[in-house]
Amino acid sequence: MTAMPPPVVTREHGLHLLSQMLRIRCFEDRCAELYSAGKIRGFLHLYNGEEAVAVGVMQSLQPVDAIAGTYREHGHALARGIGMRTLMAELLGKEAGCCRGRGGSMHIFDAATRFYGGNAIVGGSLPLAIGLGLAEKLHDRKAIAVCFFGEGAVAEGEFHESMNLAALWSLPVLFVCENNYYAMGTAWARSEVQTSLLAKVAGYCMRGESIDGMDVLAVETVANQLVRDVRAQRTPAFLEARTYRFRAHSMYDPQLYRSKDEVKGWEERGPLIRLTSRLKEAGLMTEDDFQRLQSSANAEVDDAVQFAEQATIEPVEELQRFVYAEETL
Amino acid sequence: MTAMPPPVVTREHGLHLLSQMLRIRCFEDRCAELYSAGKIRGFLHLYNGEEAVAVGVMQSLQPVDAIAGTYREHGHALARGIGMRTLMAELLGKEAGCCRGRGGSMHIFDAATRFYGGNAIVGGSLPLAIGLGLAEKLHDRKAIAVCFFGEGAVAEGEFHESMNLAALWSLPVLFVCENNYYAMGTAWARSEVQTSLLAKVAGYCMRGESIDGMDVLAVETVANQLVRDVRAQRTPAFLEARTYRFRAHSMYDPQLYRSKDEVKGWEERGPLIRLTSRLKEAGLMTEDDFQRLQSSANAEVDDAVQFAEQATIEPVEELQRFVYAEETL
Amino acid sequence: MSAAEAITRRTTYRDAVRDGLRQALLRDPRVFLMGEDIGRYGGCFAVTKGLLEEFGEARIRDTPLSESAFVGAGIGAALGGLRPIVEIMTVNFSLLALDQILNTAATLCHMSGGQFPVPLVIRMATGAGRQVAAQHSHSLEGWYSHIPGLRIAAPATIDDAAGMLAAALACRDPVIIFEHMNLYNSQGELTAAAASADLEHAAIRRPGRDVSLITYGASLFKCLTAADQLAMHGIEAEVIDLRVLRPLDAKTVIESVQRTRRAVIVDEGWRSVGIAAEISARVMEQAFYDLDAPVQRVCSVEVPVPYAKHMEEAALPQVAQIVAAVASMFNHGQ
Amino acid sequence: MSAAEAITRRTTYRDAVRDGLRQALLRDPRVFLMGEDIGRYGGCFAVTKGLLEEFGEARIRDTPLSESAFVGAGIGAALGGLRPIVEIMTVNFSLLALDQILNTAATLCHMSGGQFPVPLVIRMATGAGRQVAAQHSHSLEGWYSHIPGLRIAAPATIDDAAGMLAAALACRDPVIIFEHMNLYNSQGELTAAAASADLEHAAIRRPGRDVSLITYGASLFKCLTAADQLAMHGIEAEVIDLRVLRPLDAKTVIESVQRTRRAVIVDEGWRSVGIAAEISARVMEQAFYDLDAPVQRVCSVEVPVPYAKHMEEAALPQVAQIVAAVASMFNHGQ
Ligand SMILES: Cc1ncc(C[n+]2csc(CCOP(=O)(O)OP(=O)(O)O)c2C)c(N)n1
Ligand SMILES: Cc1ncc(C[n+]2csc(CCOP(=O)(O)OP(=O)(O)O)c2C)c(N)n1
Ligand SMILES: [Mg+2]
Ligand SMILES: [Mg+2]
Repeated sequence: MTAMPPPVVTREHGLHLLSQMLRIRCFEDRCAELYSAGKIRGFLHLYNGEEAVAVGVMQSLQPVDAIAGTYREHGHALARGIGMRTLMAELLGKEAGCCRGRGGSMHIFDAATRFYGGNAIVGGSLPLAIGLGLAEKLHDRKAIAVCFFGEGAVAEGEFHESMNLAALWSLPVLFVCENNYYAMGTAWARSEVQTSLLAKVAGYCMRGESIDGMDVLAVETVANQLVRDVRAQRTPAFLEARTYRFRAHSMYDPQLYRSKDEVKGWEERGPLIRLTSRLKEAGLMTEDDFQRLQSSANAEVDDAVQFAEQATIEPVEELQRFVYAEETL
Repeated sequence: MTAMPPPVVTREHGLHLLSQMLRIRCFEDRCAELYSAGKIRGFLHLYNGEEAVAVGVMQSLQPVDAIAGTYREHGHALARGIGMRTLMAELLGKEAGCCRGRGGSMHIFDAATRFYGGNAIVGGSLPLAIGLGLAEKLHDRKAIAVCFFGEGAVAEGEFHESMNLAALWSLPVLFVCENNYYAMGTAWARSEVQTSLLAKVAGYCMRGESIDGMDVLAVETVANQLVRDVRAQRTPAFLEARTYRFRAHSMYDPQLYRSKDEVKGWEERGPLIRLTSRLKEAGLMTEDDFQRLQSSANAEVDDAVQFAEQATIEPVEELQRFVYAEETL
Repeated sequence: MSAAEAITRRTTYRDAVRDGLRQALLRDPRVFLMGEDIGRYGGCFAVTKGLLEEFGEARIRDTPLSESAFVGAGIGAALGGLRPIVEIMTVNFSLLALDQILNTAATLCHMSGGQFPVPLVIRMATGAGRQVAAQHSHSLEGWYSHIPGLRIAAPATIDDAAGMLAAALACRDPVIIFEHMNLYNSQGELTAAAASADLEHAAIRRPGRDVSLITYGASLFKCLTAADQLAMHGIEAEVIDLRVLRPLDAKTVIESVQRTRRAVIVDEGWRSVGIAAEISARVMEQAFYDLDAPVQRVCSVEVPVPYAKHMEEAALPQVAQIVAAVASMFNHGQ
Repeated sequence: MSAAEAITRRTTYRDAVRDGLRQALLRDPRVFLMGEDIGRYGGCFAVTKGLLEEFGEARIRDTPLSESAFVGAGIGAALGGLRPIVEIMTVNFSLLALDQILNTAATLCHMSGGQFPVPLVIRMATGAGRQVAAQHSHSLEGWYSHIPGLRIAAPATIDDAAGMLAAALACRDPVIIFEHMNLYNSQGELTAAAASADLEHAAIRRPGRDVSLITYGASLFKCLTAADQLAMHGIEAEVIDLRVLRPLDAKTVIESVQRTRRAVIVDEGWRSVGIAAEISARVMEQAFYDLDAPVQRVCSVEVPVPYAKHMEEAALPQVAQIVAAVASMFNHGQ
């Protein structure tokens, strides 16, 4: 999409990025199988095609930073460092899952990595991120909050309210809009009259950038600048990552709203293909390297599935635990 | 504020505009007295200082047009042609009131003039106006919907959602933002980081104008263009009228948030003073004319108060009437 | 085929709802549909599939994700003389529009002194049981029925799925129709009775003399199953489908309880301050002296509904609990 | 002067609430306030007056009109280690934030498997009686108490006005404190008991043997007046102030009813599917065999509250109705 000179990348870092994306792709594909097999249930929203966004942005984040996302958050969870075993156990509804099997695919939470979900209400995590940013500001800490959301959330009132609050109060929040051009079956241009996100962002006097979200190196570079500035200047920023979801919205979606050709066009520019050929062309990676990453991702997923399958379920007697917190402050 | 050549106005029309504004001013002042006397109760939000907006905009509207407003709507109701008697009776909680005394100051409704309130939830009438505009569009009628709201509503999610819907669907809706620079005690610049309303409006690709809302002729002229275009082109438009409320937010407000000088400065540029001196300077009105308009407004208010005082209250047995509509369709 | 002409035929709940929508669109040019993904996508539950093709974009309006604005626009459109049918994809998202529903739709007619009735129909899918976890499993229809000015319908049967919409459109009040997600695939007979579905009466779906099982929506079928099991133990349960949660047909309920002298209310909503509490209170007030045992409630456990299947099942009312509740009444009463 | 050290002194409910807020701000640097017009304006009901001057803009945060975002921000701030006290000016505007309250605040701890408690306090003014009409007169605290995961407090007395906030801040759950608008000017003694105000127990405000009047919030004073009138007729009413609507202290209620054998519930909320229904249902379930007469409810008429004074009065529960309800029980029972 935007033509920019290939950022410099070392072999090591290039392979790292690719392996992260491969892990996600491999995990998501396995989830689809497990869904067909009836082992994963409920709603399942896969991240295939969008891996470069989560992986690219996470590179600049520190353990102290706080993250909020949507129901399409497996990729973010993995890129953030939540263990694949606990993630898969969650999807299989097991007690070893990060939420004891209570959340499932749409509600991944992890206190250790400051991963605040996992929100099944479109736009619902934006105000949360404002509050997380506010906490950093009032505590006078140096962490930032990052909020991932789909372009569908932009039409919601909460987007508007949250953008204004973040800017008005100068909060260290990075808004990452994953514009995959569809909200379920509703094309972006059929939901917004102003389709330039940056024009919208101007309505809040907030710094914004729009990037090719299929190019992990581009995402990483721009996100890195924005994260640095948000952290240093304690002001919010906005990042639009133009991307595409390769699979159905969720597992129930016949995809009547887009053509096979359109999907195919985007697949050909997919983030894995893009980085793979770039690394190969630059002589930084061989086919063997690639195969090794691929099998290692597969092995990790195999292990996670095995772990999850063998894990036990939460005793039903615990149903009423945690409606209220167990200790007081 | 903005310097524009004085629009041409005839004596007749000039006096008409002035008399409309005087009626409102006089009505509002009397309301304040009646409130102190305990005859009007509940919340009372007066329109003093903002008369030019309602009066200026209403000039271009037709009886078929639909209007929605806020709790600060006496001026709009009067300018729209709702009888002063029924209005005053409403404020006194009498059955002869336009809502049988059930609505009071914040809930003026009148089917005959298509006046849809009267809404005490900030931002609450914006979606309503969208629907009224949609009805005109789907019915293929030539009417438009006009929505008055304070600048405080701009921060609400409903503003954002409604602006987008109106623009996306090309609805014949005129948004009139009465920017009186305060939402209760919150100054405009303390509630929005982007204080240019037109910059916000650009986020919805909507045509917008900002005018000196203390100059009724300017309001009338610009509103007239916008109304004409909305009506002809069936697309929405946005009008910011910069104005000021001379009185407290409601009757409970000690006004700690603004200085007496600030208020005084605005009063000196008030819509009545402005038009009066303009008409006099242009030789279109004498002091006698002015006194006549003033007394006629007073007399109308006297009559309305007398009517309202003498009117009877709704029988308490009717309390449960109209929870549901009385006839079916 | 209109509901009125219907010869009894087998269909699904989903198709019955769609049929109701089609008939409404055909019958009245003022009717239009508005909601998220009802057009191109074909509806989140495929209920509106094909309607865009048949009726066009003006009348089958896909909306952006703006629940408050498009519900409010429905109110405005109703005031402007149209007959909007607004779909909120599921009840879980309706909280975003609750201000418009409570403060405007439910209130306008009364506070305008009768000038502005709001003939608006809102449809939403409701309910749990599909492992979609805490934020997607609400059953708030009983909770909504707290609000004066609204009419709350909960069609459980195929006839009601097809027919209640016409009743909703025939009145000038805001009506919310809650369709339980788990019913869309259910099959049954669509009969001529669909044409006379009203918004007034509860229905006795199974007569019985020993205990009244009072319920609505998808729980109806759990109650019918429980009634079958109870019958094997010689207990004849009367099963009442409330159909409409507001205004409540207390008469049918009370008369049944007066006959059976015992009642169990079954509701997928959370127990406290739900519709089951209301019915228990009504029985208390109107049939206290007729009771042989205290009225019981079988409701959802008061927790956010968890994802894991065994936990979700434990959170929701099940047939065994209904049977146990009834059985305990007979033990106690004896 | 902290509630703990308080020597009994006369004050208003408004000042008692402010005192509670001040103490919290002084005690814990993580506490901050956020809401519309709480700072410069001094609070819509003058509750927060002076706090901006004392604690500064960082901790007394005026917000734009964005209920959903600033309530959600409160949740996020709580997760981030702060102890936010969010003011929603009145319950009437809280519907705009209900998605955040129900789908996030109330749900997060459970659905995250206990990882993310939400120690958030939300305060809102509630109630009718000031002729502010349909959209500004809601009493939804009973309705809110349907939601698992929330704690719902309704301080009626000066001690509770001052003391419940500390209890709310001492727990890690989302607590909503409903302050009835008509109480702000009420006067009374602030005593050392404020320091031990909890979020667990109902309180017997007047002991009596003949009937239990169960209520909360501003209606407490109507019940106390009714009890005085009943006493003149030889009926000794026990008056129970629920104080906390969720979780409900059913034990205190049930034990009282078991003693008095009669109960009337008084609630300014709409009657159907309200907290009064819940209490009636609990009594049905737990004290049915102890009752001499069916439990009654005195609630608001199910209409949007009208502006005109006589109509508003007719819509709300009044002392005469409470007295009449009690009297009717004795007539019937005899
Ligand atoms: C408030 C709300 N309304 C509707 C839905 C149903 N829904 C789930 S995902 C979705 C589309 C969201 O699209 P987008 O924000 O672009 O994210 P994407 O799925 O493309 O990642 C919709 C409408 C919801 N979850 N929440
Ligand atoms: C949703 C909502 N939040 C808060 C309030 C309380 N409130 C009433 S008027 C007002 C200020 C509104 O200011 P603005 O929109 O600028 O209108 P103005 O009063 O200046 O005409 C506030 C905060 C309300 N009525 N509705
Ligand atoms: Mg999308
Ligand atoms: Mg203003």
